[in-house]
Amino acid sequence: MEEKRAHNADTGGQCSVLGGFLPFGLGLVLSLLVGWWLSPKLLFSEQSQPVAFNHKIHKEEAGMTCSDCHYFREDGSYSGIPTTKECADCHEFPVGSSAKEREYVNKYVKKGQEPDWKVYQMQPDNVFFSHAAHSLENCGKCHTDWTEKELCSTSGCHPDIGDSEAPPKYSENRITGYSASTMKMWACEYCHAMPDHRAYNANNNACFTCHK
Amino acid sequence: MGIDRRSIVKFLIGGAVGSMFTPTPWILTDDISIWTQNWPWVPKNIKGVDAYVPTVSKLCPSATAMLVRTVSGRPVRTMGNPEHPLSGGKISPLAATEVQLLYSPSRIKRPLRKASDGGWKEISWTDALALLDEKLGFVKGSATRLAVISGDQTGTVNEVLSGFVASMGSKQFFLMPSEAQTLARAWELMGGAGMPGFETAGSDYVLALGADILESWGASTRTRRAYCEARPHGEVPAATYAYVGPSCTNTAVGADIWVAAKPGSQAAVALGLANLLIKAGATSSAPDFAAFKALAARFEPATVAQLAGVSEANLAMLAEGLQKAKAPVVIPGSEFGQGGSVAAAAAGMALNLLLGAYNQKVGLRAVPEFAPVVEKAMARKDVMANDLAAYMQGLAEDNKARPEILITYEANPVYALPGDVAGTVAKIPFKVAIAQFMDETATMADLVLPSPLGIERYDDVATPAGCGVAIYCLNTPVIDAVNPAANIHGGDVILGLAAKQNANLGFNSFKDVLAAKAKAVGANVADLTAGKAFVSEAVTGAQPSLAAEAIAKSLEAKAPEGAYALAAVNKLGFGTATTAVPPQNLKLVREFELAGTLMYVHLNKATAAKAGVAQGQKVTLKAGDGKAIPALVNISEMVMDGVVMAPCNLGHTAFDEFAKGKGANVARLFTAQVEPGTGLSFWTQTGVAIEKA
Amino acid sequence: MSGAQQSFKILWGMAIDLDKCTGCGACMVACQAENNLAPEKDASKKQRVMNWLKVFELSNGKPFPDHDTAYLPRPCQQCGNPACVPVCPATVTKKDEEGGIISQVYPRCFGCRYCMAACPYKARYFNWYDPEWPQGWDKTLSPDVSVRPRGVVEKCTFCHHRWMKAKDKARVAGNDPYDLPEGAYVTSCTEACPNGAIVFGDLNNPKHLVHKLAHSEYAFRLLERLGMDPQVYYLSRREWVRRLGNHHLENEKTGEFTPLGGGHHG
Amino acid sequence: MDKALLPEGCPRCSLGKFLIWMAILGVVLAWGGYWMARIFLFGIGETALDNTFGFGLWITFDLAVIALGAGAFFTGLLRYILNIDPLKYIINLAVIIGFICYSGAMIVLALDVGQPLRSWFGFWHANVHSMLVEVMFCITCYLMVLAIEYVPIILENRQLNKIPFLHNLAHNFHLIMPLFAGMGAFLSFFHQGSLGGMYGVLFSRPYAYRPGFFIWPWTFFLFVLSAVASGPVFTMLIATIIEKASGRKLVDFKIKALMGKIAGTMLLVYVPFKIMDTWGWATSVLPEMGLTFGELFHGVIYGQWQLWTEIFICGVIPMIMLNVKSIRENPTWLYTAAILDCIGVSINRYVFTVQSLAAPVMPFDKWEIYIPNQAEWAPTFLVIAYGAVLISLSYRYLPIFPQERALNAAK
Repeated sequence: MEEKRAHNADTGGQCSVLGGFLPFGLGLVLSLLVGWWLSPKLLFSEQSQPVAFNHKIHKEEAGMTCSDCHYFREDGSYSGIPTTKECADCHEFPVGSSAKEREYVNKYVKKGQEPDWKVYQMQPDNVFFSHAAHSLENCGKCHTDWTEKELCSTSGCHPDIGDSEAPPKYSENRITGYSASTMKMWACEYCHAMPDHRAYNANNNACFTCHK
Repeated sequence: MGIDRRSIVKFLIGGAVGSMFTPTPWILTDDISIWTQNWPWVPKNIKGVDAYVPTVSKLCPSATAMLVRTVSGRPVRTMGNPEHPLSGGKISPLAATEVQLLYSPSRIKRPLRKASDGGWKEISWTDALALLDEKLGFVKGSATRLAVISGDQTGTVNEVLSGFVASMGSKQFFLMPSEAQTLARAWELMGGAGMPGFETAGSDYVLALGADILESWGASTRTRRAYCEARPHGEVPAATYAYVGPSCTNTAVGADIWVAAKPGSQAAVALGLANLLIKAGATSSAPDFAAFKALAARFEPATVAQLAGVSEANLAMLAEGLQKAKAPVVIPGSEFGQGGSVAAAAAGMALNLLLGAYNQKVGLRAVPEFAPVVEKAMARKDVMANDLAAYMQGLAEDNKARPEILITYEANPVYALPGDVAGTVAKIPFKVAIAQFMDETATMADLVLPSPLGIERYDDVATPAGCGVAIYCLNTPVIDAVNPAANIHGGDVILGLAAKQNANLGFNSFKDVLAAKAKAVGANVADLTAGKAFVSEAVTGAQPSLAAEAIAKSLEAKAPEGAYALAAVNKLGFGTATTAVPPQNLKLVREFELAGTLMYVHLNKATAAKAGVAQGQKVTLKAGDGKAIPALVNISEMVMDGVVMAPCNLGHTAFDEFAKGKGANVARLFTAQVEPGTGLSFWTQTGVAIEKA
Repeated sequence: MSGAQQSFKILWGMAIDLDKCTGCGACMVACQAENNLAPEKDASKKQRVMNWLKVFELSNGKPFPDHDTAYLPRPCQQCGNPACVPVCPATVTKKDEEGGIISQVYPRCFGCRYCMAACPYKARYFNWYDPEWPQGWDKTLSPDVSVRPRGVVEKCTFCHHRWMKAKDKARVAGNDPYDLPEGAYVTSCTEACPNGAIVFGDLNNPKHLVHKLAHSEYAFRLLERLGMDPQVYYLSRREWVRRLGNHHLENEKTGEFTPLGGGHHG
Repeated sequence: MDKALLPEGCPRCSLGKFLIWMAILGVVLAWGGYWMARIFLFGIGETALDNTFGFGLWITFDLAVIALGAGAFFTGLLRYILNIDPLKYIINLAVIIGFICYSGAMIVLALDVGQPLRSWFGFWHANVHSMLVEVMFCITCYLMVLAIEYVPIILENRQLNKIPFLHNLAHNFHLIMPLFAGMGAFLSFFHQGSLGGMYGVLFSRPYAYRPGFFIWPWTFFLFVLSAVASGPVFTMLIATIIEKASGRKLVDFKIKALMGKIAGTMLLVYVPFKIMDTWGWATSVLPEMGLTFGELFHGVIYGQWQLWTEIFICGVIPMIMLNVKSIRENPTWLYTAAILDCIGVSINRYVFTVQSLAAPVMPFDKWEIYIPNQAEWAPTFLVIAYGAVLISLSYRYLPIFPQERALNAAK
């Protein structure tokens, strides 16, 4: 073994440049491929929402507004996704004729169960997000041209699905369990650390502003 | 050229270099750190809608009124109910953990039958009740073959239980010994009407004679609100609080004055004070004032100093304080909330009468009783006259006929009664425990019926012991029972059994009993259901006597034997006999209260020197023959000379890994004796020997 | 430090009347329930037990009958010049938010415990193991406070989440979230104490009681002479208690000293 | 068997004997590895550390080995920058010991943090005010420097050196070594200092707190000085241990005495400063905090004897011994002084870690006791065994002692 190694060392200089570089190059290219293309695919799992909720129908045909479902409670908390009980106010029995609605009514309303909604922007437990603080009343003081819809998707907060007919796919990081579109801290800081914002709330980039 | 080692190395190096130029290693590093931030085995927050539902604690003797915070119906914690007179928004250390106790490892989840091998067999409610019904059939009509013990001190369930016992032909319905019983018996001797209560709100001089009023005595959360109101932050207090007792209890710490007195010496101190007050001109229109005066005259300060260990100066100071006060109140009680002397209670109440603090806004008040609703129920007076400690002693000595069936309702006599009653209980052929937790008594039972927690059920709380006003509160289930198979109220169990035994109590369900009670109280049922309390500040009755004769006779009781006097202390934080130390509350146990499985007993330096023991030394406390507990010594100047202080509610042999085997049960050392003149057992005086282990 | 301490318009603080505390422990239990602390089976290993709020027993050191006892509840003191903040290597703990509550961001803490070494109040606790609850008990956990895994340091946050909620409530009601009336935000221990020994509020707001109490002649702060400027004030009419809050040389009068203050590296 | 790998002209024990020795170390490594695995799996709750003693045996050990490993940077500094040429005979060993000490400390540190998978947060989210950040950056960088310094020593292995590329590489490394020695000295100076600073800045810990110069507490400088005053003799002691174990002369005694002289000179600087510091602390810092000197000591395990042992028996005495030529040149006395010196610096690191934390700060608090348990001892011994493995392998296969052949030929 020792001799073989010595031999290789001696003849090393005579190896063709290509031969010397080939394995290295192969490794390089392969790792680049894995790193840029394969691993992001492997890292995330794609899932569908349990219910094929149609925002558009609710807005256009039922004439509902966003705050009919997504509203503030008196204690300052935010309702987020309506509960089955709230949905059942209209959907105790199927309203329309779609099979999907019937399925929803049978599967959830009748059994009194909550669908296992996948929240695109679900933040982990250590994050406290105040919807009340991020209202048009606050942000709109300066951003006078913003609509509520724009506000909700600023900095990538929420995917703009207010007019969608079917919920987009949800992809989840297999290691962290986070949604692929979960905002990372830097995205929050896009606004929070902005020097222009300091005048309005000097401490709005403090740790405890968002962490619990 | 084959694939040699060198090409592989090159390939790997190439791969390593390449991967450095992809996001993968960095993303993975980050993701792995995020993984550690959300480990799947660490519980996650469950979001929902907040609600705060009112109720009153059935577990805590303080009867603290609470709000249960629920999140989308899921109970999260209890907090004080600001709208309620039994809380004022505050909470006791025991009530504060009530939601968590729903999931206590020692909770009983379904009916259990003791198997022949001593293990437990889960059985259905139907089978359990059928079995019990069958057994009850054999004891019906007998005055001695059925005994029922209730651990509930404030609920109408006692009417159901005693009504059932009565319809079965027995009178053997007992409450677990408590302050309420001592006070009731004393009040009866004094000829008082209703129930004696003590109002401290608005008082400028509160004297607690033994009673740990700021910790475990009576509706302490309510008492502590009055204490708080009288002492604005950073200002001179508007009321002086004085505590008389052998150790520096929590009440003594909160009080302005702590006067050390031997355990169980409340009667002597009260009579000594009465002597000084009468000398200073205090009088009473009580029929037996002359006899009382003569009795009190026997208690000159020097005598009191000898009997109670209270210095003459201190006695004079207390008397002066009471005398000068505009609205004084004297609250007598046992140092650990049970086994107190009736004579001492009477003497303490007599002081209030001497001070004119009777049926005023502040002081001793005759609080009206709420009318009973279960017709066959025993009168409160009769229930209070039933002396459980004496009954058990009678059984132990074979002086009393042994019952065939013993039913305990949320009571743990095996742990809590003085001495060792396990052997006596074991001899009872059929024992039924209606219990929430697997306590010592349930462990010995042949049949265990699970009871829901107060926040899971309909129940009520009527005027806690010693409360200065009449209060009635209704509990409705705050949440769905966490154990569906443990969701039948003991009241309903008994009503069902009564019906089967043709001993109809006039109600189909316990809920109906409560509805009738609410009506009888005269309260607005809707308000009660919404969590509001019914409060009546009315007082009742005419001039009571001073019970001079009974007190005088009680002095014939023998002094305790043993080199040192034992002072037990009861802290709500350590739980009760029926809850043991709740898991969270275990953290309240201080460093020099428990070390592993051994608890500390506390004695001062002088006493320790006399006993020849040192800090941390292992000792055995012995009281009489065979009664001994192991402990470690803590030298603490919070105890008077010649006294050993020990905490109650440690040393459970049942329950869970949080409570089991932590310390020793001080109740083992107590010896109950029937008090001459009053006829009720007391065990506040126990002499112990300290032996080095 | 290196640089001026941040100054805040709002300074949440406590005034605890030690003459009113009887040591019952209601505050400690209320704290555990509010902040998702797991129970511990062997609570007699006191150096391992986690209590964000701990009640200490104080003695005047005299023998019976001259002995006197006081109980001292110790939450995090939320120091103005904290010892823990500058030492943290990963910027986990900071005093950078209006209100002056010292933050602790669990997902960033990697458990070096340098902050614990720095804190003289022993107010910081380390998760020696993953928290464990008896079966089902985890369903009672509050959604307001994240559950900490093993290996991170935690401490009292003055129930900071309650402030967040109070601010949101004010916002939705159209009120100024930075001008809360007294009582709109109190800690769980303040709320629980049956003796009302704890008063909580904005030390900078003259409308709040704590503002007045902090200037009481009976007020003192723990280890004040070390210069950490705590936001927790204690009150006692007993001189020995006030003296026991700070180290005093025999020749020094109670409360007379020059605060030391940090101001070194970091 | 492995003869071809051994340094030329340097006989070594048989492979079998060597493997037995390795197996013995392997047992220790397995014991330590078992506890390390437990700690990674279940957390550091396995240790005897608690909320009072967040730092314990491991931090003491880290600080001590880093101080004793200071021989590497200081010898390098003297050899390459100040051109004290004779030190070339021991510099290789100094580098190896330095590498072992620092990498060993890193192993222990990885165990000691609650969340090892996040330990890079100290770099990524660094708080520049924290002395610990300074320590982390410097130690990591210096460990890299030591690794780079170790590489040419490895490349000098008889077989590796035959490869022309590696031979040239090693040679070129040697040429740039002064650069690394300089970097190492700079980095090392700072982290030795910041390790001391870590304690000195704790203005809430009366036992540790020291005011100082500008932003640096006195402990910053004292830790640097005590490290350079003990590192060289530690290297020299290890050389002696290898000599005793192998039965071969490896370093000329003159060099050892020189190392002793270097340490002695540094002690001459350190010890007076340490005494002044202690004096100033007792008479000025403590009274300002409302404390007296006596209050900072307690009972036997936290008694004043440790302070006096550290300063006098393990400070003043070795200082005198190492500076008196006749004593220094007597092997027995030299080794005795060196051992005292090393014990002294270890006591110093221990009391700054454990006693600082044990001393109650709240006046109503009490002294706590800390006794390390198996979970802490095992990984500590693992690191020692790991060091022994590395030294054994290096000694066996690398020509780390330039004088070895000459010294043994003369015999």
